[in-house]
Amino acid sequence: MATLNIVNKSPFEKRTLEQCLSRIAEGDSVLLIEDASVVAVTGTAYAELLSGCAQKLYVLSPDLAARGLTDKELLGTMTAVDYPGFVELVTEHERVHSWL
Amino acid sequence: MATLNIVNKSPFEKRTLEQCLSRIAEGDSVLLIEDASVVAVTGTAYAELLSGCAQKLYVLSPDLAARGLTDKELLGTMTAVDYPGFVELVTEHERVHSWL
Amino acid sequence: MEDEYEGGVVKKFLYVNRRAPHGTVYALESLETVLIGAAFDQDVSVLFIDDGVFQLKKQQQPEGIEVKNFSKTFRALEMYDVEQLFVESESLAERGLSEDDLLVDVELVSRASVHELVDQQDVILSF
Amino acid sequence: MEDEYEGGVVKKFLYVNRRAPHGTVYALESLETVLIGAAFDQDVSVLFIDDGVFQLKKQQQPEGIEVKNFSKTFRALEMYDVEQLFVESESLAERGLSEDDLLVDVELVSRASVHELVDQQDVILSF
Amino acid sequence: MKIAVLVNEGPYQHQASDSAYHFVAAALDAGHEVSRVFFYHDGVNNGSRLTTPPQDDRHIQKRWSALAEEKSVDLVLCVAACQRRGLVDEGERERNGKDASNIAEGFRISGLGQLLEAGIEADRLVTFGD
Amino acid sequence: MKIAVLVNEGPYQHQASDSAYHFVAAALDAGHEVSRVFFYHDGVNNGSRLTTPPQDDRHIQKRWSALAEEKSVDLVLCVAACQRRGLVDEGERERNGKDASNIAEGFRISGLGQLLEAGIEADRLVTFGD
Repeated sequence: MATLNIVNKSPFEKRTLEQCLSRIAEGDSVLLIEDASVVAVTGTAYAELLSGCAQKLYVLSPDLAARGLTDKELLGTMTAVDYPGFVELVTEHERVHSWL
Repeated sequence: MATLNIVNKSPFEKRTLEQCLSRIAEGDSVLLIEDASVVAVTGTAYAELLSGCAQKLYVLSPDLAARGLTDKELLGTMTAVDYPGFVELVTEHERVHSWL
Repeated sequence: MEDEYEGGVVKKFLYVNRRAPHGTVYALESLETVLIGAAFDQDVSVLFIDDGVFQLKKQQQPEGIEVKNFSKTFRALEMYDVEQLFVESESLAERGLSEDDLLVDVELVSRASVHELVDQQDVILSF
Repeated sequence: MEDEYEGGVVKKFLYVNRRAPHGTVYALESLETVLIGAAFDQDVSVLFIDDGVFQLKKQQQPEGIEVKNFSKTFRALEMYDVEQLFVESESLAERGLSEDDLLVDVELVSRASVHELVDQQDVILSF
Repeated sequence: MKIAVLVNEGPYQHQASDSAYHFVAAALDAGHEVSRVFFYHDGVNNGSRLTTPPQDDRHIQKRWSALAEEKSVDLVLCVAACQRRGLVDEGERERNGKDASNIAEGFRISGLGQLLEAGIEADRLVTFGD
Repeated sequence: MKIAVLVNEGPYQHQASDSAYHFVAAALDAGHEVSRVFFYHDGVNNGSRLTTPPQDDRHIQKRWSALAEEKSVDLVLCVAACQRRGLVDEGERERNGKDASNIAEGFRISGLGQLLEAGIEADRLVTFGD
């Protein structure tokens, strides 16, 4: 019954990421796309929050690369996916919840 | 040399209000418009932050009324203005900084 | 009637409203979609969290900004068989609001239980 | 040349960049306005705070999302006599970035001193 | 699998429309059926044939129209959103007494029912917005 | 006092365009000069004459056009933003080989220089956006 939650805004700008994380199930997944990708890496003020998540965390790597960040700096709890991987996540989960 | 700072997003949604308050001068003013007006009243999670501000705080009353809130519930530190009052604030300050 | 659906499939739809009314068009459009969706005979729930709870606030007076007071339409939802309106308690409390401030009867849910509602859904529409 | 200005007035313009590049068009448009504004011989400063600091991040590779890598243009700003680029230290630190991560030489400012920069300006353009 | 997509923002201002396009292209490449892309709110602005982006930039409308032509993706613009924003096909032009139309090849204007139908008939609905 | 206004969002989606209008109207009522309203980014979508909002809703484009006619406010749409979003006047139509135009009465299309000029010449610049 797991949900794929998509967050597209930087948590430095909007509260969406925290608002999402405070409400989703443990077995859910979260995919960071667009400006949300900036917190997929180590060293940010959100590293601790994201390292302690029960959920599976993914980041869209073309969005990460566009912002000058690389897969090598990823948080240990974060998995990078490309667009085909994004499509797979959608099909593998029961439903998609875009947190806009 | 005072600046009129305008914030238009709810701090429950975006971090703009805090980002603005953390950087402006003591003699500055802050005008809450549009969705930012929802924190001009008592009882919200932002009441304490806004009650402790050194700056002069204003809220655009037609935006407040549109959201079912009234001038009567205003924080003690908050002054309601209408559109003519908004125009006066613009002319009375040296410059306007819209925090978008 | 283009806006009817004869396929016989009934899915569970959840509308998620997270924004204050009037600052953006989403609150108005969400209500519009719920009303049009009523003709499709689906199983519809509407969830108000975060600033979305302001959409149900009593005494909205948007005349001063020259926009329609569509909040009254929430009272009509019952006639359209949309009776499952959920509001998150924590979202109300953070905004200094209580159930008495709301235009319609709602079912209160806790933040920790929101995912139980979501887990039952087939389709989630975010506004 | 429509984009020149002969009025003789020189004002202090501050461009405030607060958003990450690529998620919205603002970073690109800010740079465009700075470049066009150069012909107007005004006193221009550019401030990067909050997610705006990502606009100056080295090694941006937006090819995967099929948008232009306009970040290289920041290196050209010097030729246009726009040399006053200010970056807030706290914004960098919160994002795990340091001056070495940036494409161009900048002047670091503290959060507490941002208002001193703003206080000197005539016009503030927000992106 | 049958996937439907909802696009809530116009071209160039937000990445939403780009993300939606790349997602749809990848889904088609993976052999899935993209049954419908529904453009809602400012999303309807994706369907104007009057755009002329810089030559070195992507042409967002043409990219969508090519998907309609080459992959038969159904591109639907919400009629009420179109009326508020000035997206007009020949039928809307006549109905509303306008002197021009601006909708691009491959897009059609229809009601919100098309979004609900897409939600009912597809296995997944994926939303892109601001 | 001479006031210039910058509008960064289109009609109906965000309140920005409404707020800008009410501010401009109040400034004019108070006897100030509103030297220019510059529409940038999605803001250029305010200038389409093809909109048909619901009859019980405000007509945002017509409200702006009336300000231009009755109060001689200079309404300028950013040309580069127009090209990306499909806002076209007769000159742009010919230059870019388009088959229709859609710009409304009272608006004109020009360069970003008009924004900078407005910033230089006005006593205050007030920005409305998302």
